[in-house]
Amino acid sequence: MDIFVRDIWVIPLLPLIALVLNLFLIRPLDVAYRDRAASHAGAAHDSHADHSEHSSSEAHYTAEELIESSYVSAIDTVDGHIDTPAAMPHALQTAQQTSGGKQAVALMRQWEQHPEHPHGQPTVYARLAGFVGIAGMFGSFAWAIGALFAMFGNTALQKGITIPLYNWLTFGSISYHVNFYADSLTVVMLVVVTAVSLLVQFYSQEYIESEEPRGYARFFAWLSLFAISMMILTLSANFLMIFIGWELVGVSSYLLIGFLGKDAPKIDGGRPSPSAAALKAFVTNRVGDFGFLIGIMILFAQTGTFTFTEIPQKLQGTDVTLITAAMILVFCGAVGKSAQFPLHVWLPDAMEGPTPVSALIHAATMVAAGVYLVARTFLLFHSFAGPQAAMVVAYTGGFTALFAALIAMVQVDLKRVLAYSTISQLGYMFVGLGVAGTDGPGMFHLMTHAFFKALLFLGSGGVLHALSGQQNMRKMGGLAAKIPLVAFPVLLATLSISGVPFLSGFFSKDEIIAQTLAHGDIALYVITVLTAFLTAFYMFRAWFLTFGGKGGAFGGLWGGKYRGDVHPHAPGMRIWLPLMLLAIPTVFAGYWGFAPLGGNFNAFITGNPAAAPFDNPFVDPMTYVSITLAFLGIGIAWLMYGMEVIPADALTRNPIGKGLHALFFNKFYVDELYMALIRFGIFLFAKIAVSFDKYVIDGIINGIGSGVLGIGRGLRKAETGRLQNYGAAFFGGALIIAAAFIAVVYFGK
Amino acid sequence: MSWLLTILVFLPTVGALAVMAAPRGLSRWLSAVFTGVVFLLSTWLYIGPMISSGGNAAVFGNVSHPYWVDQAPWINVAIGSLQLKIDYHLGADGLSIFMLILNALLTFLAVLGSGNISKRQREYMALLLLLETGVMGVFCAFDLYLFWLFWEIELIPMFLLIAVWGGQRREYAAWKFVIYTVLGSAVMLAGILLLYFNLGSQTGVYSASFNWLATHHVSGNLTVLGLTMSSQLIIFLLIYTAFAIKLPMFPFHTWLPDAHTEAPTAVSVLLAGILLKMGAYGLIRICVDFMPSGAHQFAWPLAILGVINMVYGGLCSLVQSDMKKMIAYSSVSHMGYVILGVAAAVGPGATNPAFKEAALTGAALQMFTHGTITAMLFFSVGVLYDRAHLRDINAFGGLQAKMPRLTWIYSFAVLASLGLPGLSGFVAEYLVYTGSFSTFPILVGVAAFTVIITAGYLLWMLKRSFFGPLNPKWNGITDASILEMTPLITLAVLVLFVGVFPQFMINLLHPSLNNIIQTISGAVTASGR
Amino acid sequence: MLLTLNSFLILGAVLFCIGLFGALSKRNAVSVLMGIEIMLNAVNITLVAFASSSTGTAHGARLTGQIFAIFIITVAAAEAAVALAMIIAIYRRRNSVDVSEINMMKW
Amino acid sequence: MSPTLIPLSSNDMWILSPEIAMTALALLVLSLDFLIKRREIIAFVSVFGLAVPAGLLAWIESTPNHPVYGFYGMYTIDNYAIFFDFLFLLIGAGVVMASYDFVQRYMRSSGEFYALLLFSLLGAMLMASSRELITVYISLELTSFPLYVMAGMLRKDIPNDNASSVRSTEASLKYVLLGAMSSAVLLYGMALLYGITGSTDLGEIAVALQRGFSGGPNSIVLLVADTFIFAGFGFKISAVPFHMWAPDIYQGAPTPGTLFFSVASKAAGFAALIRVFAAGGLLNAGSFYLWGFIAIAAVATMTLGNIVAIAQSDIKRMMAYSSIAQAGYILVGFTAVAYQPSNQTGISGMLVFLAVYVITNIGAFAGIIAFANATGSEQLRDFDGLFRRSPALAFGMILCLMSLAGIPPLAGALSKIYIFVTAWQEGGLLPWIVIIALINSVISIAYYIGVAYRIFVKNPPREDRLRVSAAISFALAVSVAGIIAATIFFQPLLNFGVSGAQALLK
Repeated sequence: MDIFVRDIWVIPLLPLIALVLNLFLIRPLDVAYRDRAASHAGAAHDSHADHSEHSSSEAHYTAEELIESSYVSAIDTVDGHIDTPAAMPHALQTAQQTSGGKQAVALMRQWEQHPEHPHGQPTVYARLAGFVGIAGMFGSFAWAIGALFAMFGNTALQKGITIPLYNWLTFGSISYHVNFYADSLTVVMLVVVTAVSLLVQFYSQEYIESEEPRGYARFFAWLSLFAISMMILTLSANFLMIFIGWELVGVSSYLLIGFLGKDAPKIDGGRPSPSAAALKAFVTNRVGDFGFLIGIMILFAQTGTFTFTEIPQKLQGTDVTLITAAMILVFCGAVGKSAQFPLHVWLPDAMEGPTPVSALIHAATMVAAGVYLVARTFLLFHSFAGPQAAMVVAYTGGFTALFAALIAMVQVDLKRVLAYSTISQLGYMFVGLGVAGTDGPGMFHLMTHAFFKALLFLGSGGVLHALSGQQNMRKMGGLAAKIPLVAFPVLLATLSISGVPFLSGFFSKDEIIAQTLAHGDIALYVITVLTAFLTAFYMFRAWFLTFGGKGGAFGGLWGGKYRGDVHPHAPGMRIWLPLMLLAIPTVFAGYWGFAPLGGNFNAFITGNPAAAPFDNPFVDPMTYVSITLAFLGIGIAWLMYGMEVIPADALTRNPIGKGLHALFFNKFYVDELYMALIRFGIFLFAKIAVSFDKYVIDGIINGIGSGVLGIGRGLRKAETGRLQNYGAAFFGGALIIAAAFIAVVYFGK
Repeated sequence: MSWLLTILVFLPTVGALAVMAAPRGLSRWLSAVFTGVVFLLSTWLYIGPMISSGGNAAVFGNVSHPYWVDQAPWINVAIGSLQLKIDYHLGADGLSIFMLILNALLTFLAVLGSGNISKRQREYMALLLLLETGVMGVFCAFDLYLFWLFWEIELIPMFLLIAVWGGQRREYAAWKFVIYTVLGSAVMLAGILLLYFNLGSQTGVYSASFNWLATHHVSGNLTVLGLTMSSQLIIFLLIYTAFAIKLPMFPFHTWLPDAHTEAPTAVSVLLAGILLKMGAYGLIRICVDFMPSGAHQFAWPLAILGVINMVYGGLCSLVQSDMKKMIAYSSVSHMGYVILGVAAAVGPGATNPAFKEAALTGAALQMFTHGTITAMLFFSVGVLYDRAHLRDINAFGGLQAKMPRLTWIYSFAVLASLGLPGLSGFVAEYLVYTGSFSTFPILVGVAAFTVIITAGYLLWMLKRSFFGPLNPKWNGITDASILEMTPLITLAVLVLFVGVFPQFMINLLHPSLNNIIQTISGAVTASGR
Repeated sequence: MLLTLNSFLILGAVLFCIGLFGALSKRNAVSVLMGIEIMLNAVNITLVAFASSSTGTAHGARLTGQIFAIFIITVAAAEAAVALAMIIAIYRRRNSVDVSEINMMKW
Repeated sequence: MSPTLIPLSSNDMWILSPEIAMTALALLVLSLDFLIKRREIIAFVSVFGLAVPAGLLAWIESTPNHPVYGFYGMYTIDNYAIFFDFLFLLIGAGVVMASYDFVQRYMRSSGEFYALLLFSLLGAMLMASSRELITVYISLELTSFPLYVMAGMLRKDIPNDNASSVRSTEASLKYVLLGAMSSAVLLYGMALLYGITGSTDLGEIAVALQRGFSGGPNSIVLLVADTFIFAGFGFKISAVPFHMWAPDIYQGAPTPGTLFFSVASKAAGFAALIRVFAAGGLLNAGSFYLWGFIAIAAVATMTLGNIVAIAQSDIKRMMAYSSIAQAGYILVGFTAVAYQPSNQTGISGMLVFLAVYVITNIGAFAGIIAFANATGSEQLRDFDGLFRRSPALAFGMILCLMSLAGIPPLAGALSKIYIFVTAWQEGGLLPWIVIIALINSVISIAYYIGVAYRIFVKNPPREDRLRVSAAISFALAVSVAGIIAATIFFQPLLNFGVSGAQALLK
């Protein structure tokens, strides 16, 4: 069994193979095949279509591109408006010929949002790409499971082994190694990553098929790339590797967020384009990386090594303040990647990516990387740095948890609610890492959260799929009856995240709340409990708005009035099956940390069999406080949105409520603040710099140039053309020189 | 004499003459053949020693004992109090080989990538070849006077290339380039003379040969305008001025955006890929190695200027609307890494010389990295420009739909440029950061801000031009052709390879750079600072 | 008053200055030429004065200045010939020998 | 010692033989002009006739222990003189070749022009060899008179420019009058020098000055003499402020004449200047402050030349300022000589620089003449796009201009480095002068490359091919080959210059 750990490099290798195959073999084939098909279709189009002789070939080409493949049998145009798909190409042509680009674009947009937009089908090669990606992922998942089982009961392995790969660089006594490191923490993380990745890839087959069939193969390639990056990050043995993984993850995320290269329909005018969201995500992450990098450099400069296992030995005797500063800077990276306040702004926008991506990256895995980083360097935070470092972690997490929960309460976009909920839950994890004596509670919540949040996102993806991309919860309602196979697992996950007992979320969240008390930090306790209440409320608000509503079964819990205008269509097996599979850990994963049943997650994750298991939550009276609050939250949501006995605007009618609502709804205006900072800070500086170049430096250079030329033009006039002037200059010059010569010789001394 | 270096330097000149003599239709092929042959020969610089030594990287030697040497007496005069000796002394150690191969490769690719040049193609190709001669000479001259002579050869070809084949403001850009460059080389000559005669009078041996200069350093003070400074510092500053202009270092950088923007694609590639490296190479090879204690004294200002370069260039890039100008300013920013790395290598502190070597290696690698990656960026923009005749970032939009190949490779270049791990840019930047930090913690902290700005402007540009909805104006735009993709893919493979296996490059550089580090630490210890 | 060397030298210098003034102020090219001739003759006076007062012991030292002067006279004659030829040439082309008008080429 | 007539020995004739041959050649050409109508024969004789004095020179030079002095020390044929003599012969050949077509087209009798040229060269050769003030003066005038005439020899207007012959006459008149004025000043200086030293022999003057005399080295008369002599030669070499004639006369004279002025007159002026000042010991005058004035003159000369050259629109006028600037660079070398009179270094720098300057300038002017022959224009703007009308001509011209600008690795750059090195190594304030000179080189780039820019970059006014005759192509090719050869084989040239310098200061 040890082989699963010793050769753990297999895990990233398999997706790597899939990536290379997809990128360099299958995708080119796919493209070539499509091109051929397109030209075929173009020919067919030519013969069928009855367009006039004089239509330019370019316009024809454009129209053809826009409909992806031939879909034309008849022409039925109503000027500038499209009623049937068949009318589209001709309408476009007309628009192109008559009024140029603008109208064509408008039509194109309109066309893309048309319910009968022909998405086409991925080619056989594209499907192959999907299979290859999934196969690779499945291999990795199986290997990770193998590694997990190899670790069970093997304390030596749990403590970790280094798997050297190769030497990247060496200078004298310092080395930059490319090494893997596997311990229980790694393996848990890997299992989460591979499991969620596998299911998401499986799910994506159907999802992407309808969203962007042309990018099918590319999408799977990027998913594999992401998986590899995440595995490198997880398996890294040193700060160099983790930074490499860190950045690669950022890039994969960038590529995947921006994957849908078109604008989605606006909701309340507030949604950015995917490419803008991708940009924002990457740059915000870079802000965190900036701190992370400096933190790494401080540690490296102090110890001369990047290796996690060596740093503690070499840090002995180093100034604690310096280490504290370094660790806080390292935590900056985590703040960026895990979307904690103040760098949380990218995550809600990242929801513009395809929903499977949101589930995989922006809920379950990548955003957990920050948590993983702190867990990985837990020893440094708690044993080497001053207490301030852990405090910063805990309070950042706590504040963010509450902050995001407040925003989540009032959002109307389904995915945004989930995004803020993710931010909030990540805050919990940091609280756990900040206050607990081990990285157990934080990692435990990471694991459980990964499953139920992935489930929630995939569920929301199912909804979006059913509603052709509609994300506004006001246009939903009662969907549980229409898509029960999606609704049921989502309900389980919603219960889990709300902290309903016996579900995984309950165990992990409650452990963290308990740790804040154990740590004696009342403020954090209040924050976390309050957040638990809010979580239950907003999650069920979302549930009722989406799946339930007045008139549904069980008092509006299941089904109800549908407010949308798109006819929901039931998703296929490839969508609901992963949901069902994810429901399993959503329910049961929590028992790994449930001591009465023998679960001792803490011992496993720390590699220390003697480590005390998490306390049995049902013994601790304080637990019932949070359970009560959770049910209270659910209850209020039920009353407001399920049964609608309390009007939804009950609290926002008064000015204070209205103001708060606006504040929450606008995310505390953080985005606006940042935009202002960028515009009046960075861009102002940039413009000053450019002006400095243009006016000062170039001014000097050009000034010298024109000055010399000017002097030349002036001196030129001295040549008057009169020989007597020349003679005068000659004699005058000679006399002056003679006089000066005499003066210098006689008076110079 | 091994003749290989001589052939490498002058074969392009022969090529230029051949191109001028041959019929017009042949010029492109002929120049491709010549640059191709030069490139193949240049790889022997690496392969040859590797074979002969059985793979021992130490064989490349250092500045005092380079592996490749071509030497012949040229000028030697002793009259009155003057002793002047200028040898035709070419040499190549790891650092030189590195740059020579890069130059040969990029020139070759530039010739391949000049398919769009239809105006006066013959002259264009001849000038490219002439340019290659000059740059080759710079990278393997092992006599300071000879170095200076080669340094200026590049001037005229580059001037004409910009002035004839450039864009709208080519005249202004070309002249600015010339003024800056000539000013720099004049000051450098003053520095060289000062070094030569000072060292000569101190040691009694008048020689400008690199192996002499690397082992004997000027000492003592000089009084200039009533200001007494150490001789090394003065000489360093004089010679460095030329390199600072070439690098380019703030505040001598304003020629670059203009030159880059106006130059034709392949010339921009060479400007960024090679000509800027002449400055970096000179800084490492000459300024640091021959005036170690001068460099040491100037380390702080140098580091500050490097950081200014990084941040300032980045900020300027942020607000450019011209794609090439943005890349040009990004060059300014990226070359700041070189300056910072070198400053850290010569700077105070850092008890462990390994850090300094890491920083210096980072700086040297940044030369390669920036050369290849910026070349990719320029080639990509060139492809776009050839079709659209526009470079305004905002004028495009959604090109991804029409140009998937170009988008793919351009994104690759952009990601490499912003330091994506696994690509060579990361290696260099990471080495510079981690190596420099122990010397200049605060400055490096400020410099690290660049990682954010870089990501910002590059990705923002990508977003505006390539992603998002397609601007219908470009409905008819076609994707990059295979010929256009060739240089891009070649470079991409290289960037990826070095990113994953940097040790390959480091082996080549290590003997040279390690020797420099030892020189520095020796000098610093001797001066008691 | 005894005529010393200095007297002749001063005469030469004054004559030189007079010639110079003439050469620089007269507008007629022939007058300018005459001014120059006066300058040359001032040099001759100086040379001869030096020669006659020379105490030089070298071979023919006392004669040198006079020989020099004779050469100068000869050369000056040739010079005048050339200059006058040019003046005539310019007069033919422009009907004027006013030197202040001869400024086609300037700047 | 009683004055006894010592007969001239065969030695004297031997060392004078090149000049005698030169005289014969000039006379032959002059008489051929009467006898033969075929001009190519005259030109042919002029060029190949130069082989006789050259052969004699080479013979003398290769003879071991050949006599060095003759005519009672008045005349010498040391390595310094040989260096210049060869240079002058080279100039003769180059100018005749370059001027062949021009002379044939625009001048009434080509024999006259060549004869004058040869006489002028004869004067220049004598100038390099004379060690006595009277001889210097006579040879100076022998050099100058033909120049005055040559300046005015353009009798037919060149096409497209119907004022060219008037300008030529004007140039000639200006030249002769200003030349005469400068001679007067020079003579006055010489007279004063003779007065205080009692001799016109440079060797005896040096001895006298060294021995001391009334007033000592700081005597006002000596200072004035120094200044006036410098002014007189400064006119020849067009040093500021004695340069003002140059642009007008360069512009007005027929282009071959301009070429000849720019090289022969300048080289001869320097030959005499160095000889008089170095061999005559004048540099020791004025408590060695002389070097400072020379330095100022050098700086002023090159700066003014370069800056005003930028603003020119006529290429000959631009070349005039260019030649002024080049004289400034040579004066930097002379500053070094003045700074340390016992050091031959600076002189060697000047010689080498002059040689390269001569070769290069012949090439550049050959290009200008060729262009003028083909288009009838000498305006800078007409050079636009020359590269497309005649690539070879354009290439040659660009190469020569780049060499003049001192762009490496051409010989011009090497000689410039060398002359700067000779100044730099003297120390003191001289490095500053060199730095100013370097800045000047930068400024000079503007107009040299400016011409190259026009030639290569700009669009030609019309797309015809220019026809360039064989003779001038040959001159240009020889010049280009000379530049390249001087680059590669710089060392022999250097050795030649060094031996010349060493001969001057034993």
